[in-house]
Amino acid sequence: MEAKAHALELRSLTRRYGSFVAVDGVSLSVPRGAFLTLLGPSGSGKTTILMTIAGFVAPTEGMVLLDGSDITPLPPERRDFGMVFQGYALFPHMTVAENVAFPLRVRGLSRADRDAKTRAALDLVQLDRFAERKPSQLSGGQQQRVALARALVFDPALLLLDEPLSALDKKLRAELQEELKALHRRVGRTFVNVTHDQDEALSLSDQVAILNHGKLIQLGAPATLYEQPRTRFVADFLGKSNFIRGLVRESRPSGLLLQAGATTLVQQAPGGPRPAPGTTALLSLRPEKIALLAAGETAENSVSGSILSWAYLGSGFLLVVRTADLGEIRVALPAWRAPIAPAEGLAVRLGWSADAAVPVEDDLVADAA
Amino acid sequence: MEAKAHALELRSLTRRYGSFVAVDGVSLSVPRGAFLTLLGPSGSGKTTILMTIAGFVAPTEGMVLLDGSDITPLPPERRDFGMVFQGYALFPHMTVAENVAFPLRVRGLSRADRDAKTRAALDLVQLDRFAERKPSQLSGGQQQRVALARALVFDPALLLLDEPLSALDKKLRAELQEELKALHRRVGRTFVNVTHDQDEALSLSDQVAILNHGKLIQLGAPATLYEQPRTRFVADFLGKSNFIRGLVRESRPSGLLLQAGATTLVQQAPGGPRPAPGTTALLSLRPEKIALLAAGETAENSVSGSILSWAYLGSGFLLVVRTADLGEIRVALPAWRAPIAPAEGLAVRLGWSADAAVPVEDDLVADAA
Amino acid sequence: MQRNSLGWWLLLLPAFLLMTVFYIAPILQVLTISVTEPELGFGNYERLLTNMGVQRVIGTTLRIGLITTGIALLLGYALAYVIALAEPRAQRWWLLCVLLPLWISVLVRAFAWVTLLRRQGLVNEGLQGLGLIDAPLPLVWNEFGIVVGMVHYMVPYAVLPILASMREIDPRLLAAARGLGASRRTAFLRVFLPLSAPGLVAAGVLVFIFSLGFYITPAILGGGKTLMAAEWIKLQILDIIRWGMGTMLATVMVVAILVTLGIFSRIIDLRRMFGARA
Amino acid sequence: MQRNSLGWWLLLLPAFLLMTVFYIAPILQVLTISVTEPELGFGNYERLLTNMGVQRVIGTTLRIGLITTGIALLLGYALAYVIALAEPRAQRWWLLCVLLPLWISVLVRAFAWVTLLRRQGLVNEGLQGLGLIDAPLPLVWNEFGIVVGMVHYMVPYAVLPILASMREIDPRLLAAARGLGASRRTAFLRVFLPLSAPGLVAAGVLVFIFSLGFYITPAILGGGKTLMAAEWIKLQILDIIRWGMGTMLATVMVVAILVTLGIFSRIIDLRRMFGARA
Repeated sequence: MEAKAHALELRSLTRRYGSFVAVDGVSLSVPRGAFLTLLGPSGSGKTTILMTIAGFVAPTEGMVLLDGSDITPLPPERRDFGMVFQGYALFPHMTVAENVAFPLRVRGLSRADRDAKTRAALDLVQLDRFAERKPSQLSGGQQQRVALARALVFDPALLLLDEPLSALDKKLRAELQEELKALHRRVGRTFVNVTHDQDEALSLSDQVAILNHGKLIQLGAPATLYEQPRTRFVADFLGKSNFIRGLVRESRPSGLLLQAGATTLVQQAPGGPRPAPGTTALLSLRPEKIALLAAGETAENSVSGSILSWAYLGSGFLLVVRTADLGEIRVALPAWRAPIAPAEGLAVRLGWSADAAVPVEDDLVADAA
Repeated sequence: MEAKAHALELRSLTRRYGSFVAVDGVSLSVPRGAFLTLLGPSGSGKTTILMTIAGFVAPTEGMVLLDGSDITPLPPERRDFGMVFQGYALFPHMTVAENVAFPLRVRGLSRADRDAKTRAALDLVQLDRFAERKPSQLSGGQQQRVALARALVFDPALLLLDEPLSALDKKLRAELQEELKALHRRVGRTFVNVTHDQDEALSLSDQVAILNHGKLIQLGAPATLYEQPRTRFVADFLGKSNFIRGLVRESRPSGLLLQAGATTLVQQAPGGPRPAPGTTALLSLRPEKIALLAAGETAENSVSGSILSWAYLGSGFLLVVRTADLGEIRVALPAWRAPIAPAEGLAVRLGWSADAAVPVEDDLVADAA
Repeated sequence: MQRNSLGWWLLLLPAFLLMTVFYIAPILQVLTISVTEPELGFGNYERLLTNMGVQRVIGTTLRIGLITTGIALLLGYALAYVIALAEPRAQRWWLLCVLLPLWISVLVRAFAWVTLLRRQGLVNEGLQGLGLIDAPLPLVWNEFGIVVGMVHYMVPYAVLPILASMREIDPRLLAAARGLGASRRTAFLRVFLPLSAPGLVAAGVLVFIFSLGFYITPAILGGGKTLMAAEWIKLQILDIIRWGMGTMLATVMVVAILVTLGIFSRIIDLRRMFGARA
Repeated sequence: MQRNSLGWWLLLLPAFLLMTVFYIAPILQVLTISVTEPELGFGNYERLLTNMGVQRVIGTTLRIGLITTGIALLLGYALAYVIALAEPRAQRWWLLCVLLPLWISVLVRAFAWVTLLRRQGLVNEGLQGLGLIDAPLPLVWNEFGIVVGMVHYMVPYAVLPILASMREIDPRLLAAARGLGASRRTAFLRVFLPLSAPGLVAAGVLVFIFSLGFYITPAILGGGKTLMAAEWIKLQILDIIRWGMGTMLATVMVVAILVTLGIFSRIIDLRRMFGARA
C-alpha cells in the first residue's frame, strides 16, 4: 500500500490577486500516506492552496513538488490527483457508474477494465446497488461517497478534498467522518483535506496546518495543536479558550510566576524561549481544565469570582465566571454529579494546575490588520 | 414585567393536509413569561405548530388559547404577536428604522410615538447607530437583531421565533444564543421558539417540547429531558446515547436486575411503572457517564471490551468499544489527563453506577412507521 | 483556468469583430443614408421642425405608445400577480396561456382582430344581437383597433419582467407584514408593490419602446388611416422612394430608443426586461 | 393564507374569463373563417393537397426556417459560450450588445440590410473595391437575403435560452472533469455540451417557430420573389381578398406550432425559452 502513497511538498508558495495576497509564502511537506488537513477561517487561503496543488491556480511564486519533482507547470488533467469538490460536483447527466467510470474513460481504458474498476470502487464505498441511479436520486451522504469513489477509481497519486462534509447535516457529518477515516486507512494513500470545521480537522487528520490571512500559523498533530498552540489565534480557533494576561515576575526553567492584579499565577513553561521578567505574558487556558474548588480545597492556581451567566448543554454546563483580576473566565463543568447547581451571582472558587495553561504569542494585532 | 407576559395554551391541536397529518393532537400550555422551545427533526410539525399559533395556518381540529380565551379564528394581524422569521424577513426597501417602525405605522401611531419607540427598541438590541442603513448593509447577526427589535417594538403579547439562529455560523450562533437568553430575561415576555438544534434548545429554554411525526413526545425542563428521557427517540435526539437491551430478572422498588448475555446489570428505576420480570427492558446510557476502570477497580456495572475506533476532539476522546454482551458502546473520555492513550484493539474495562442509565420506552418501531 | 487566457481571447477576437460588424454596420448604414440622400446635409432633419406630416406621425406614435403601455402594464401587473400567487402547478398553466400568443405570427393575430372588430365582426354582431347597440361601432381601422391589437401583443412582454420581479420577493416578507399587524391591503401597498416596482418600470420601458417601432399591427388594424412611425417609414422608402426622409425618421427612432435605454439603464437592470437574471 | 381563498378566487374569475376570451377568441375566429369562406366545408384544406402554390410556399417556409434555425443556433451557441465564460462585468456588456438589436424596429433593420446587400450596397462595393469580385453578387431579393435578415433577428432569441441553460451548469463540474483527467476539449464535449443541450433544443424550437410566422423581413428582403407563409397569407387576405385560403394556411400554421410545442413541452421546460426559470 505504501508504495502507492506519494509525498507532497509546497515550497514558499505565494499567490497574489492584484494587491491581495491570498497565499503568503506557505511551505509544508506531507509525508507518504498521511492525512493532512488545511484548517482556517474563510479567506485564510486554504482553498487557494488546494487549488494550487490541484493545478487550477498557478502560483505567483514558489512550487509544488510530488515525490521531489516539480509539478508546478502541469495542467490539472496531467497531475493524476483525485479530487472531491465542495458540493461533490457529480455529473448530473450521468449515472453513478458513468460518473465513477469517467476518469477511466478519458484515460482510454478498455470497457472490461473500466467495468471492473468501477465495480471495485463502488464496492469500496458500499454503493454497488446504486450504480444505475442518477446522482439526483441519491441522498447527500451517498453523493459524497460517489464523489469519493470517482476520485479514487483511477489510483490517483493524491486525494484532495475540498470541504467534503460541509454540505451534510450534523449527524451525517459525524458518521461520514468515521467512514472517511476508515477509508484513508484502507486505501493507504496521501489525503489533503480542506475545512473550516475544527472538530473535523481534529478527529480526521494526522497533521493539521492552521492558516490565517494566507500564512501558515502552525503545523502539527491534532493533540499538539490543541495542547500546545503557538499563538492566540491557534488556541482560539481550535476549541474555546480563556486568555489571561500577566506581568512576568520570575522566569525560571521550572516555570513562570505571573502577576495579574492581586492574583499570582504559577505556570510551567515547557521548552522554547521564556519571557523575560518585567514583560507581559499571555496564557491560554482551556475551560475544561478549570475545576470548581470545594471549601478548603486548594490548587496551584486559584481565583474567586461569581457566576455571570451559564448554559446547560446536557452533558455539561458552560459557566462564565466574573473575576476581579482575570476578567471573565469560561469554565466547562460536567453536568453529571456537578458539585454545584449553577445560578447567576453564585460565588465560586476556580482552580487549575501549573501545567493546565500554556503561554502563547499574541497575534491578535496581526489578525486585525 | 410579569403583567405584560401572557400564557398560551394549545388544546389537542391537529392539522391535516389531505391524508398527511402534520400536527397530531398536540396539547401543551406555556406559563406566563416562559421560554418554550419546540424541538424536533424536519417534518416533525414544529413549524406548523408555530404557524398555527401565529395565525398563518388554521388548525383542522383543536384550538389556540391566549390567557384562556380562544383566538383560533383571528387572522395573524389581529393577534398582536411578534414574530422573527427564518432568514429574518426584513423589508429590503426600508431602512432599519423604517423596518422597526413598520408595526407601529400600520397601527396608526403618531410620528413622535413611533420615533420614540423605534429608538428604544433599537437601543434594546444595541443597533441605534445603524438606524439609517438598509438591511443588506448589515451582517447576519445584526439583521437578526433588527428582526428582534421589529418583533418587540409594539409590545406583543407573545414573541414567536422560527429557527432564529439557523442562518448564522457556529461562533455567531453561540454568541446570539447568550444574547437571546439575556433579552428574554430583560423583556420578561413569553417566548415560543422553534429549532432543530438540540444545543440551542437545551441552553435557551425553560421548557422544551420534543416533537416527532406531528406528535408531542415529551415536554419538560432541559435537564429533565436529558436526564430522564421517556423514550428512546428523546434520548437519541437530545445528545448521544447508548441503548442496552436486557431481560428483567428481578424488579424491586430498589431497582432492576437485568441480564444481557453473560452480563448482569444493576439499574435503579426511580418512580413510574416497573417492567415485570421476564420482559425485556431498554436502558439509555449517556457516553459521558461511563468510566474506564483501572485494573482492580470495581463499579456497580462493568463490562470488558476492546476499542473498535476512536476520535480525538480536543477536549476529549470519543471511543467506540466493542463488547461481547452489550454490542458497541460509545464512551466519552476527557482528554486532559486521560487514563489511557486510545488505540485500536486496546482492551478496556468500562464501569458505571446503578443510577447512570435510565429505562426508556422503545419507540423506534413507531418512528419508522 | 487562468493559463492560456490570452490565446483564448485571440481565438474569440474574429467572432467578436464579426458580431460587431454584423450588428452595428446595418444601423450605421441607415444613419448614413439619412444625411446623404437626396443630398449631403441635415436637410431631412430640418423637416422635423417644418413638416406637419412628420410631426403628426410622431405625435400619433407617442400617443398610441403611451396608451398601449399604460393598459398593457395594468393588465400585465394583474396577470403577473395572479401567476405569482398561484400554486406551482397552476403557475405553469397560467404562464403557458400568457406565452402562447407569442408563438403565433403577429400577422395572423392582426387579421384575427380585424375579423372580430369589423362592422360585421363577432363583437359588433354580438352587441347588436343583445340589443345593446343599434348600429355597429367603429372598432377597427382607427386608433381604438390599433390599441387593442398592440395591447394584445404587448401583455406577455409586460408580464415577464413584472413576474420576474415578483418572484424575487421573499413570500415570508408578506407573512411578516401580516404578522406585524398589516392587513392584506396594507401588506400589498407597503411591501409587495414597492418591491415589484423595478419590474413594472422595466416592463414599461420595454413595452413603450416596442410600441414605437411597431409595424404590422398598426398597418393592418389602422387600415391606412392612422399612420404610425414604422408604417410612415415604409411608405417613404418603398412607395414614395424617399430614402432620405425614411431613414431620417428611422435614425430619430433609434437614437430616441438608445437614449431612453441609456437613461433607464442607470435606474434599472436592463436584463430584467427579458426575465433573465444574471 | 388559506382562509378566504375561495373568495379570493371568485375575485379573480372575471379577470380569468376576460383573458381567456381576449386571447382565445381571435384565434378561434380565424379557425372558423377557414371552414366557412367561401362556403362551409373543408374545401380550403383540400387545396393543401392539390394547389402547387400553397405547397411551394410551405416548402419554402420550412426550408428557410430550418436554415435560419441552424445558423442562428450555431452563432447563438458560440456567443452564449463566450458570455457564460466572461467576467461578470464583461458579461454585462456582451449581453447588452446581443440584446440591443431587439430594441430596434424589425422594419428598420430589414431596410438596413437592403441598403447593405443591394447591388450598389456597401458589401458589393467593398468586395468590388477590393477586387475580389467583378460583378455585384445577388445578395438580396432572394433566399440568401431573407436568411441573413432572419438570422440577424433570431440570434438574440437563440442566445437567451442557451445562456440560461449554460448558467445553470455548476462551473465546478468543468473543474471536476479536468481534475479527473479530461482535457479542455473532452470536458467541453462530455460535460458542458450535454448539460447545455436543453437550452439548445429550447432555442431551436423557439427560433424555428418564430421563423415560420415571420413577415416583415422576408417581405422586404425577399422583394416579393420568395414567398413565405406569412406574406402569402397577407396576399390572400388583403390583395386577392380570399379570406378562406388565407385563414386556412394561418390555421395550419397555428396547429403546426401548437403540435410542435406540445411535443417539445414533454421534453423540455417551455419557460426555459424565455430565460425565465420558475
